[in-house]
Amino acid sequence: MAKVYAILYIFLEAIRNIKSNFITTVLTVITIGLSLAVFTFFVVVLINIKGVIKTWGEKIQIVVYIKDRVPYGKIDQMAGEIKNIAGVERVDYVSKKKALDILREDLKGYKDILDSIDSNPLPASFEIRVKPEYRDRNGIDKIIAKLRGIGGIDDIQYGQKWVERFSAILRFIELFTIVIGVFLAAATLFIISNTIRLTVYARREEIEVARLVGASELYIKVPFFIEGVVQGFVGALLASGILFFEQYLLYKNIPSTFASVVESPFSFAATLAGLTFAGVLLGISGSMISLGRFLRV
Amino acid sequence: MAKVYAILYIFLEAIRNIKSNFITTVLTVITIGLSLAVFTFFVVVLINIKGVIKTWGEKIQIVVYIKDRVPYGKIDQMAGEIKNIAGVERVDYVSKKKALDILREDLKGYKDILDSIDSNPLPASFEIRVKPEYRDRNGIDKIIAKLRGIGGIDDIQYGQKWVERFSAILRFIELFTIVIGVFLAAATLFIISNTIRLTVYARREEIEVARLVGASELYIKVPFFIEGVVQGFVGALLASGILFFEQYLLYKNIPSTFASVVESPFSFAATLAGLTFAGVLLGISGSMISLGRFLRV
Amino acid sequence: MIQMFHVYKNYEGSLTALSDITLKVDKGEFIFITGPSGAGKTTLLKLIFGTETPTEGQIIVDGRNQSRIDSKHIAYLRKKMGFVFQDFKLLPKRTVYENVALALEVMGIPPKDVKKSVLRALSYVGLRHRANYKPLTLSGGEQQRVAIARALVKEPTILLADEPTGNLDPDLAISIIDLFKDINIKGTTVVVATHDKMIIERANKRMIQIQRGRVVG
Amino acid sequence: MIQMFHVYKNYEGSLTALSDITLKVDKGEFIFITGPSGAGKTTLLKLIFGTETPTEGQIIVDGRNQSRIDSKHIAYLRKKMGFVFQDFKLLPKRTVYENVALALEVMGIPPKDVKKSVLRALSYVGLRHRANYKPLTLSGGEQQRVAIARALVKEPTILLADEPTGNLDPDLAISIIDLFKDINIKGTTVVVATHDKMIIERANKRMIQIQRGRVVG
Ligand SMILES: Nc1ncnc2c1ncn2[C@@H]1O[C@H](COP(=O)(O)OP(=O)(O)OP(=O)(O)O)[C@@H](O)[C@H]1O
Ligand SMILES: Nc1ncnc2c1ncn2[C@@H]1O[C@H](COP(=O)(O)OP(=O)(O)OP(=O)(O)O)[C@@H](O)[C@H]1O
Ligand SMILES: [Mg+2]
Ligand SMILES: [Mg+2]
Repeated sequence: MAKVYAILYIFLEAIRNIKSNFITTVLTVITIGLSLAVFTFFVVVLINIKGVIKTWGEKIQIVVYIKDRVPYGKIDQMAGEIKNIAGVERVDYVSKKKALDILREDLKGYKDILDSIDSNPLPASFEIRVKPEYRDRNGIDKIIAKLRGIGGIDDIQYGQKWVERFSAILRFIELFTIVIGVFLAAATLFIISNTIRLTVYARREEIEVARLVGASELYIKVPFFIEGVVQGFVGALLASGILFFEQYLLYKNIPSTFASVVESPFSFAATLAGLTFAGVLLGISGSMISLGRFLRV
Repeated sequence: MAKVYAILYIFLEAIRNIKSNFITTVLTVITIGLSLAVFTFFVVVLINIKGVIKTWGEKIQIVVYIKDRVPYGKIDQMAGEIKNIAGVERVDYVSKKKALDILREDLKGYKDILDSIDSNPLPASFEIRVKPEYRDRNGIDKIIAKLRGIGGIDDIQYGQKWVERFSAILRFIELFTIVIGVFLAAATLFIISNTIRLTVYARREEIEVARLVGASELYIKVPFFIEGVVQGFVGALLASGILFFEQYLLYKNIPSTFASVVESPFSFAATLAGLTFAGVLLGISGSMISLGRFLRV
Repeated sequence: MIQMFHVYKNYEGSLTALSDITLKVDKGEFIFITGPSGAGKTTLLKLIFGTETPTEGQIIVDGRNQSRIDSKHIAYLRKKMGFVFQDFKLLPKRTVYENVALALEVMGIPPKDVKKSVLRALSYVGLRHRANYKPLTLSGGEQQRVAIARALVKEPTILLADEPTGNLDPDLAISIIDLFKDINIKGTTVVVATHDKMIIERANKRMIQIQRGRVVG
Repeated sequence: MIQMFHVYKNYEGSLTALSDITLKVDKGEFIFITGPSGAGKTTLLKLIFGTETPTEGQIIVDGRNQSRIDSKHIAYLRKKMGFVFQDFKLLPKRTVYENVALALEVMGIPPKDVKKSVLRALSYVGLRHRANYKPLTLSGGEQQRVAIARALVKEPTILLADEPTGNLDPDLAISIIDLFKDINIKGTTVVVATHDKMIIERANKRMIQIQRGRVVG
C-alpha cells in the first residue's frame, strides 16, 4: 500500500518541480527544441544534397562504338554479353540511323549542313548505364577491361573527367556530412546536458533536504527522470514544429528543382517519432548525468 | 584613493568568481564557442554557395544575329549602340567565319559532314554579357526591348528557361540564407543567454549578500561584466579554433572544385576579429540581461 | 537505542571534533547534550543520524552499525529518526505545509493521513495559520518551529534536536521542550543539543556535557 | 540617530508585522529590542537597515529619510551600518576571511588595512584560527561569530544585531555583548534584538519590548 502512495508522491513531486521551476523548465525545453531542430535540419539538408549528387551519377555512361558491317545477330549477342558484365545496369543500342537522327535534332538550326550529305558517317553504338557502386574510376576500369574481351567493338569512350570529379564530390560530401554531423551532434548533446546540469545544480538544496528527511534514491531520482522525459518530449515537439514551419516557409518560395533539398527524406510520422525518441533520450540522460554529481550523501 | 582600491577589488572579485565557479565558467565558454562556431560555419557555407551560384549567372547571354549583307562599318556602329544599353556588360562580335569554326570544333568527330559543304550558312552575331543586376527575366526583357530599336538585326535569342531557373535559385538561396540565418542567430543568442542566466541564477545569493554589506551597483555589476567579456572572448577564440580545425579537416579531402564552398570569404584576421567582437558582445549582454532580473534590492 | 564506543571524528583539515566518545542512550530516554560553541554537539548528532561517519569507533543505532550501513538502509533509518537542524534546512520554494509534508510523503503515507498529521504538528508549534506561506516570509523563530514540526510529524523512534530553541523566546522554548517530553512519554528517544541552561534545568533530565570533543560530565 | 514616526509595516498577504511604532534612538545609545517570536523585531531592524520599506510612517536614519532614499544612497548608508543577520548570510564559497573582508572591500579600503582589520575582528570573536575555512565547515556558533565579525569589522556608525547570541553558549554570549559595549563606548549606536533575558539583564541598558507589532514597554 505504501508503495502505491510512494509512486503517487513521486509523480506529484515531478509536477511540483516543473511548476515551481516553470521558467527554467520552459527555457530548457526551448533549448532542447532549438538544438534538435538545428541538428535535424542540418542532417536533412545534408542527406538531400547527397541524394541529389548521387542522381548526377546516372549521367555516367560508357559508349561502345560498334564496327561497321557487324551483322545484326552478332549485335544481339554482344548486347547479351555486355549485360552480363558485373556493374552494368542497362544497355541501350543506338543504330547508325538513330545516331544521325540525334545529331540532326542537335543541329536543328543548321539544317542546310546535314541536308547536303548523303552517306551516314556515324557508327552504331551501345550506351551502357553503370550501377551506382561502380560509378568511380575503379569500377569503370573493371567494366572496360571486360568490354575489351568482346569482339566487334571499334572504340570505347566515357567521360573520364566527369567520373573523377563526380566521385571526388561524393567523397567530399560524405566527409562533410560526417565532420559536420559529428560536430553538431556533440555540440547539441553538450549544450543540452549543460543546460540540464545547471538547472539540477540550482536545485541541489532540494535534493539534499529530501535525503535528510529519509527519501530513497528512487524518490529523489525518478522525479528528475520524469522531468527529463517531459522536457525531452516537449522539446522534441517544439523541434518538429520549428522544422515543419521552416519547411513551409521555404516551400512557399522554392523553385521546383530545389524542392528536394529541403524536403525531408523521412515521413512526418518518422520525423516526429525519431525526434521524440532523441528528445526523451537526451532529457533522461541529461538529467541522470547531472544528478550523478549530486547524489553523494 | 578609495576609488583606486575599489577598482582593484572589482577586478579581484571577477577573478575570484571565475576561479570559484571554474567548471561553470568553462562550460559556459564551451557553449559560447560551440554556438558561435555552428553559426559562423553555417553563414560561411551559405555565403559561399550564394557566391558560386552567382557566378553561374555569367552564363546568361543574349545572342543577336546580324542580317547578312550588313556592311562592316554598320557593324561597328551597332556594337557601339548595344554597348550603350543599360545592363549590357560586354559585347563580343562573332563573324560568320568564326561561327563556322566553332561549329567545326564542336563536331570534331564528324568531319565528313562539314567537309561536304561549300557555302557558309551561319550568320554573324553579337554575344552580349548581362550585368549581374539585370540577370533576371525583367532585366533581360528591358535590354531586348532596347535591342529591337537597333537596325540590321535578324533575330534575338537568349536561354529563357535558364534565366528563369537561375533567378529562382538565387531568390531561393537568399530566402534560405535569411530564414536559416535568423533562426540560427536566434537559437545561438537564446542558448548563450540562457546558459549565462542559469549561472547568474546560481549566484543570486552572492549578489544579495554583496548588496547587504553595502556594495554599490558598480561593485556588483562590473565583475559580471568582466566575466562576460572574458567568457565571450575565450568562447570566440574557441569558436575560431573549431572553425579553423574544421576547415583544415575538410580542405585535406576536398576536390578543388568544391574548395570555395568551405573557404571562408573573410580573412583569418577578420574572422577572428568578428568572432571576438560577437563573443564579447554576447558575453556582456548575456550577463547584463541575466543580472537585470536579480538587481532589485 | 543509541550506543557509541570510543568514537573519534576528525574533519578534513580541521582539529579533532570528537575524541573517544563512549555513550549509551536507552530506548525511551531523554538526554541533553551541552557544551560551548564548537564543542562537537552537532557532530555527535550527525554521527547518530548518519550524515557523518566516525573516523574511528563504532556507533550502533536501533541495532544497526552506522558505519557499515548502505545508502538504502540509511534512508530506511532516517524515516524513523527526526532531526531538527541547527540551520533548519527548509526548502524556500515550498510552503510550510509542503515542507512538513515532505517528511511523510517520502514514507509513502496516504494523502489523507499526511494532511491530518501535518496540520496537527503545525498546531503543536503554533503555526497552523502559516501553513500556506513560504519559509522565507516567516520570522526566525517561526522557521525554527517549522523545522521542529517536520521532525515531529512522523512520530519518530528517535528525535535529534540541534539547538531547537536558539531563536525562540523563553515561553515558547518551554512549550517546545514540553512537546518533546510528551512524545518522549509516548516512547520516542530524545536527544537535544542546547546551550540553554534554563531549559535544561527545568526539564530535569540526564545531561551530557562535552568540551573540545570530550565528554566532561 | 534613528527616529521612527508612526511606522506601520504590512507584508503582502500577511498580518500586520508592525503597528504605529514611534521610536527614537540617540547617537551613541545601546538598546535592546525584545519580544516573543514573530513580534516584529527583525522587521524593525530591516526597516532601519533599508531592506524593507514601511507601509506607512517615516524613518529617519543618520539624518536621511529611508523611505525617500535611492539605491545609491542605500549602498552608501549600508557602508556605515553593520548588520548581524539572524540567518548569518555568509557566502558558502568564500572563506571566513573573505566573508569578513568583503564588508571592507566594498568600501575601497586598502588591502593592507583590510587584512589588519579582518584579522583583528576575527580574534575578537575567537575565530582567527578559522580564517581560511569555509563557513559550512564551522559549527553554528562559529558561523554566528563570523557574522558578528563582519558587522563589526567596518567600525560602523550603527550596529544592528538580530538575535546575535542564539547559537552561543552563555559565556560566549556575554563576551559578545561586552564587545558590543566596547564599540558602543567608542561611539557606535547599537540596536540588539534578542530573546535572551540573561544578557539583557546583565547589560543593563534601555530595552524596548514589542508584542504583535506594537511597543508594549
Ligand atoms: N564539515 C566540517 N569540516 C571541518 N570542520 C568542521 C566541520 N563541521 C564542524 N567542524 C568543526 O568541528 C568542531 C565541532 O563542530 P560542531 O558543529 O560539532 O560544534 P557544536 O558543538 O555544534 O558548536 P555550536 O554550539 O557552535 O553549534 C568545530 O570546531 C567545527 O569548526
Ligand atoms: N517577508 C515576509 N513576508 C511576509 N510576512 C513576513 C515576512 N517577514 C516576516 N513576516 C511576518 O511578520 C511577522 C514579524 O516577523 P519578524 O521576523 O519581524 O519577527 P521577529 O520578532 O524577528 O521573530 P523571531 O524572534 O521569531 O525572529 C511574523 O509574523 C512573520 O511571519
Ligand atoms: Mg552546533
Ligand atoms: Mg527575527
